Amino acid sequence: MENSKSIPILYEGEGSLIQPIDLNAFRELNRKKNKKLESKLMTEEEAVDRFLKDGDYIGFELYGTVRAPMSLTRAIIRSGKTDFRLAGQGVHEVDLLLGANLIREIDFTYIGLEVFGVSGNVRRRVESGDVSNVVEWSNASLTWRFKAASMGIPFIATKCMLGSDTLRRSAAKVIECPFTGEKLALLPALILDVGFIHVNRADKYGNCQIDGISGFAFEMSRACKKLIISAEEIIDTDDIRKAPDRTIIPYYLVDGVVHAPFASWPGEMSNAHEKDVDHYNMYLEKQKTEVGMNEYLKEWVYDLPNHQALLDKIGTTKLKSLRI
Amino acid sequence: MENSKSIPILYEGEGSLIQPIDLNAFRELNRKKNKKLESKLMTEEEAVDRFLKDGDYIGFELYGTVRAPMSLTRAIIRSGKTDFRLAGQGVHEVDLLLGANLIREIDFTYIGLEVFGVSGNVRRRVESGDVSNVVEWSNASLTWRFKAASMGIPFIATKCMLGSDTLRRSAAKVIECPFTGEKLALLPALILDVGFIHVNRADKYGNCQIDGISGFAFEMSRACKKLIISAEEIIDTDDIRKAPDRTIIPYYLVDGVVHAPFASWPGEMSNAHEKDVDHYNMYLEKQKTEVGMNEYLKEWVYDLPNHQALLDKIGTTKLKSLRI
Amino acid sequence: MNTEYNPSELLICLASRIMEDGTTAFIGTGIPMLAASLAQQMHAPNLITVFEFGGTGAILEKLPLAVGDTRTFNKALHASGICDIMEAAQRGFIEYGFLGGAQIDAYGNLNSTAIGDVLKPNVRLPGSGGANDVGSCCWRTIAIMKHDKRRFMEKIDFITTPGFIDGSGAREAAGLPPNTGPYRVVTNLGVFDFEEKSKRMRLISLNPGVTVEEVKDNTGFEILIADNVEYNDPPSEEELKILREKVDPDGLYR
Amino acid sequence: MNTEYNPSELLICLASRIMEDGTTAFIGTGIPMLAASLAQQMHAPNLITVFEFGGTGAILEKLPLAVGDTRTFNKALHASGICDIMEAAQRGFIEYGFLGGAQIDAYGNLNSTAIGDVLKPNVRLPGSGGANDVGSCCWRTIAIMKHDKRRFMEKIDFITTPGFIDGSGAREAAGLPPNTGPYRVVTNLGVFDFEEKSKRMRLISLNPGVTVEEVKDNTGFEILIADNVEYNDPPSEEELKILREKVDPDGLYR
Repeated sequence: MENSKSIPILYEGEGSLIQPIDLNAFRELNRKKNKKLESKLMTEEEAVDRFLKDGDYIGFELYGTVRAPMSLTRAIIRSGKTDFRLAGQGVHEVDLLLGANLIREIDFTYIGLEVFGVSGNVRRRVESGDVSNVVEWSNASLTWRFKAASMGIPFIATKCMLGSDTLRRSAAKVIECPFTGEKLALLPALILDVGFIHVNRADKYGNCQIDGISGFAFEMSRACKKLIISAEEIIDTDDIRKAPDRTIIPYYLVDGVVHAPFASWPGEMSNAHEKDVDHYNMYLEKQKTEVGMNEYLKEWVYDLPNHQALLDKIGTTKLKSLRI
Repeated sequence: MENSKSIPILYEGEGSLIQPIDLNAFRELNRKKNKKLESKLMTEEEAVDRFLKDGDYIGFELYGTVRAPMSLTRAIIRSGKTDFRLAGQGVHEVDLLLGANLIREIDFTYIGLEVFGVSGNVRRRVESGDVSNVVEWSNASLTWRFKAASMGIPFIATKCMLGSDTLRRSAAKVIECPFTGEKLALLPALILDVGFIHVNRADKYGNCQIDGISGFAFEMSRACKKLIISAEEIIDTDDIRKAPDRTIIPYYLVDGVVHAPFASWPGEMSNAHEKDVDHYNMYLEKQKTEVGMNEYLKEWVYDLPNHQALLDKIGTTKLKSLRI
Repeated sequence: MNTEYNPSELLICLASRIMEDGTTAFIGTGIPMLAASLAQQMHAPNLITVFEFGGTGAILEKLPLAVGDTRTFNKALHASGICDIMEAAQRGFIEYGFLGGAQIDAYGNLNSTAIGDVLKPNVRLPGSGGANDVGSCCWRTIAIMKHDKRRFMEKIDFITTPGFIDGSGAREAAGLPPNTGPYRVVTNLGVFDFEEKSKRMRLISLNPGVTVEEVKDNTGFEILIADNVEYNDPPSEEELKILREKVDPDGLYR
Repeated sequence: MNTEYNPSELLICLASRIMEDGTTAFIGTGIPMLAASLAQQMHAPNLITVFEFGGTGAILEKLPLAVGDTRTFNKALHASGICDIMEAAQRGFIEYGFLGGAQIDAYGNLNSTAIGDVLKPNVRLPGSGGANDVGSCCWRTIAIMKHDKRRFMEKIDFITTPGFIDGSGAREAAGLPPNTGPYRVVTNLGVFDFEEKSKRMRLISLNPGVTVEEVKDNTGFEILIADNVEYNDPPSEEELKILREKVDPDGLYR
């Protein structure tokens, strides 16, 4: 029945909505996405060249140094494209992008070095104002924002963030539930311009499998205008069809598929390789200063033309020793 | 910032909220659920005896005659318990319960015989008023109601149901989105008193695997106060631990685990057995009349003490012929 | 080969011809499944079938008998669950959806809930199921119906699934996603679209041997007639051959 | 065996002793992981570890180095994703959560976002991560902190993660789930709870060799002192043996 009731909006976070929500435009775009089984195999460089542009809102899955799409990250840095806005749930890949000073706005939940603490790159870029806008969220909240987009709805409610300054510096809104009267924070949907995910295996069309925990791959892959996948291994579509319940990202979500073994190096990849602790420890030293970070980026990113050159530089002996 | 804005509630469905939403009580109950690795193996009879009571709000997964927890359904009918309220996304299991006249209120989305059309049991029980309250939903809406409960939140928004009498006869509320201004239907969370799910395999603690499509097992299993699992096969926990990404229902959600091969008979079970088309065709005839249905229930439910007696009655030859 | 065809075979062929290649179709059990499978083998090899309970891109070697059937994810590209599928539809990924019902009106609204007053129904029908979701979120819906006055009504008893509701702009006003709605109605008498301005049902082509008068006589509302009503080709020999030998060799739906 | 212990080993043992058997603990990297693993082998064999990015019930044969680490789902009972875990917490399934931070106040509110004004920070810290979620939804949170006046402050610069906010009833008023909140604070000086009425931090036990004065001197707010302050036992020989030989044989966290 029609009525004149209303739900009070009790509180609105001061943070801005860095990426606008337009679900109808997202629908139109998803409608036009290629549904044909056509190969999307390409290099990191080609994917970045075709699908990423200055100022895009981007995001990476997973978290920490595990299964991070580093080969794509390095290609982004080399591409010269810049002024990105970012979903800041990241460690190593985001640290490199901040080091290279390519990020202007962040929906921030966690950017740091985990057990190794605060990141020098984060401190330098945020404290200096190179990153000009920071909006705060929690890990769950940021993921639920992807989940809202993945469901095709403009928000999801939560009990998280209530009563905190995280809420105050977010773009969430607190309402009184029309069913229960309880207070809830509404989290606005987050649609990425371009998302980057590394997976264990994919076919050439982009049907993807991930071993073990799936982080937020399910939600994020469904919340991207463009989605670039890198895969440890490219497999036949017949193998995808043998175990369709293992497909976590179906091909129709995917725009580019990059074959990139050791893509997560120096981090680890479940069922593929261990972390390169020596290299990472060196990195931890380098990132402490701007000079050190620039040296690191020159040697390990800018001076290398592509992922294969990186693998050559690391060397077969080292790579073999990391294999699980 | 605090403010005096509000969100208009544009429309409220006339349907009642058959099952109240109390997420805090659900939290307390989930807190108390047994987290120990202790065997929960029991028979259908024991599970129904211990966890189900008159008037409970119940639900079944999956849909149609596929992977339906029929051995548990038959145990419910034999138990003498009655006056249930029901999440009505079902075919064969719900049809039997309606035939036995055990259902009083239904959140209705689909109860029928699929390609075979309208169910005689549904017609008799609803048209006569034996079922005294029917509230309408769509399949997605009912599943999203489970999903809201599974997320621990009181509602989920959707674009479905808008502009229909389905909405009018639901308990959804239409609001104007505080982020985008668009109209949305808010679906209230649905928490089952007792849920019933049949799976391909489980360990004795209740860690479950399902092959192929998972219907709404993920969402429903997380939206139950009590959850009873039947499994085609009981496996070692070591086998669960070998592929933890295959666990779709973790043990701590589960209250009872029943070993029940051919539980979905006369329906089918992915990777286990085909549908018993002969028996089902006979059933289709029987359910047309009250007399026929009563005969069917007597012969195939009431007169048999348990699932093993049913399997004996079907006979090894027939069962073998159905094995995949 | 016998080129005579039964009414179902005609409906299957008509529905099949509507679907374009390179897109997705949300498939219910029965005629839609046969139509999609036929389309895949005739003109739309890249038509991806999506089943409500989680199967995407299955190879339909054996015809499913239900939307949760094992065959709906046979050699599929993806086997997930109902939320994933319905959310894909809500995000705009599903082009075609098939619908049926006991009653339809001039705006393509459908009733599959109850005949008479829903609170005290003369006939309780199976309910929405996924129909409302398909009708809300897919871009173009195709209704397949038996055509008579008890079904094609001026005012249906219950709108289970919204069509154009009461005319142009009504879907958007209700909050449904823009540019969605009924696309075609396929019946034993002909094929219908919805006139751009009024959003009312319009005859665009007649089945072999059917006249405009017959359509009018069997429709309970004023039906629009297109300027150039064409005749639908009967099922071709190729269509019948594929349908009978490849799509449904066991004759499950004959 | 060397029964001398370092400050980390003491913190690990203190945190370990707090956790009861037969329940769930949301585990962050570092000390909480070691504490949970130690508890499993001492008194809580049925303490189930839950890691933020999806691992539940892993067998911690090798200590994880990160919350998304392969080791967090080693021989696990369930490997899912962050939503499943966070939603389990929101539904009330997770008993203990561990927290840390750069600053804490008398109500157990924690700051891990920024030192100074968040809009122009003196030090930008790593942010909430899962901390706010743990502090919002787990039943009982345990903060592990280094104890000094720069960290234990009257007013912290930013509430990343709510404790009792500004006293009794404040969590509920903010909309957080009832009966949740800070349970213990474990520091290099002692163990603290929160007084029932005021919800302010209270010293309940001192670490070996530490005095009440020392605690007061190192706390920037007025700290409550329990009626009977006890002394925490130092790590026992058994605890140290298990910790060094089974929990962390490679000395990753030494």
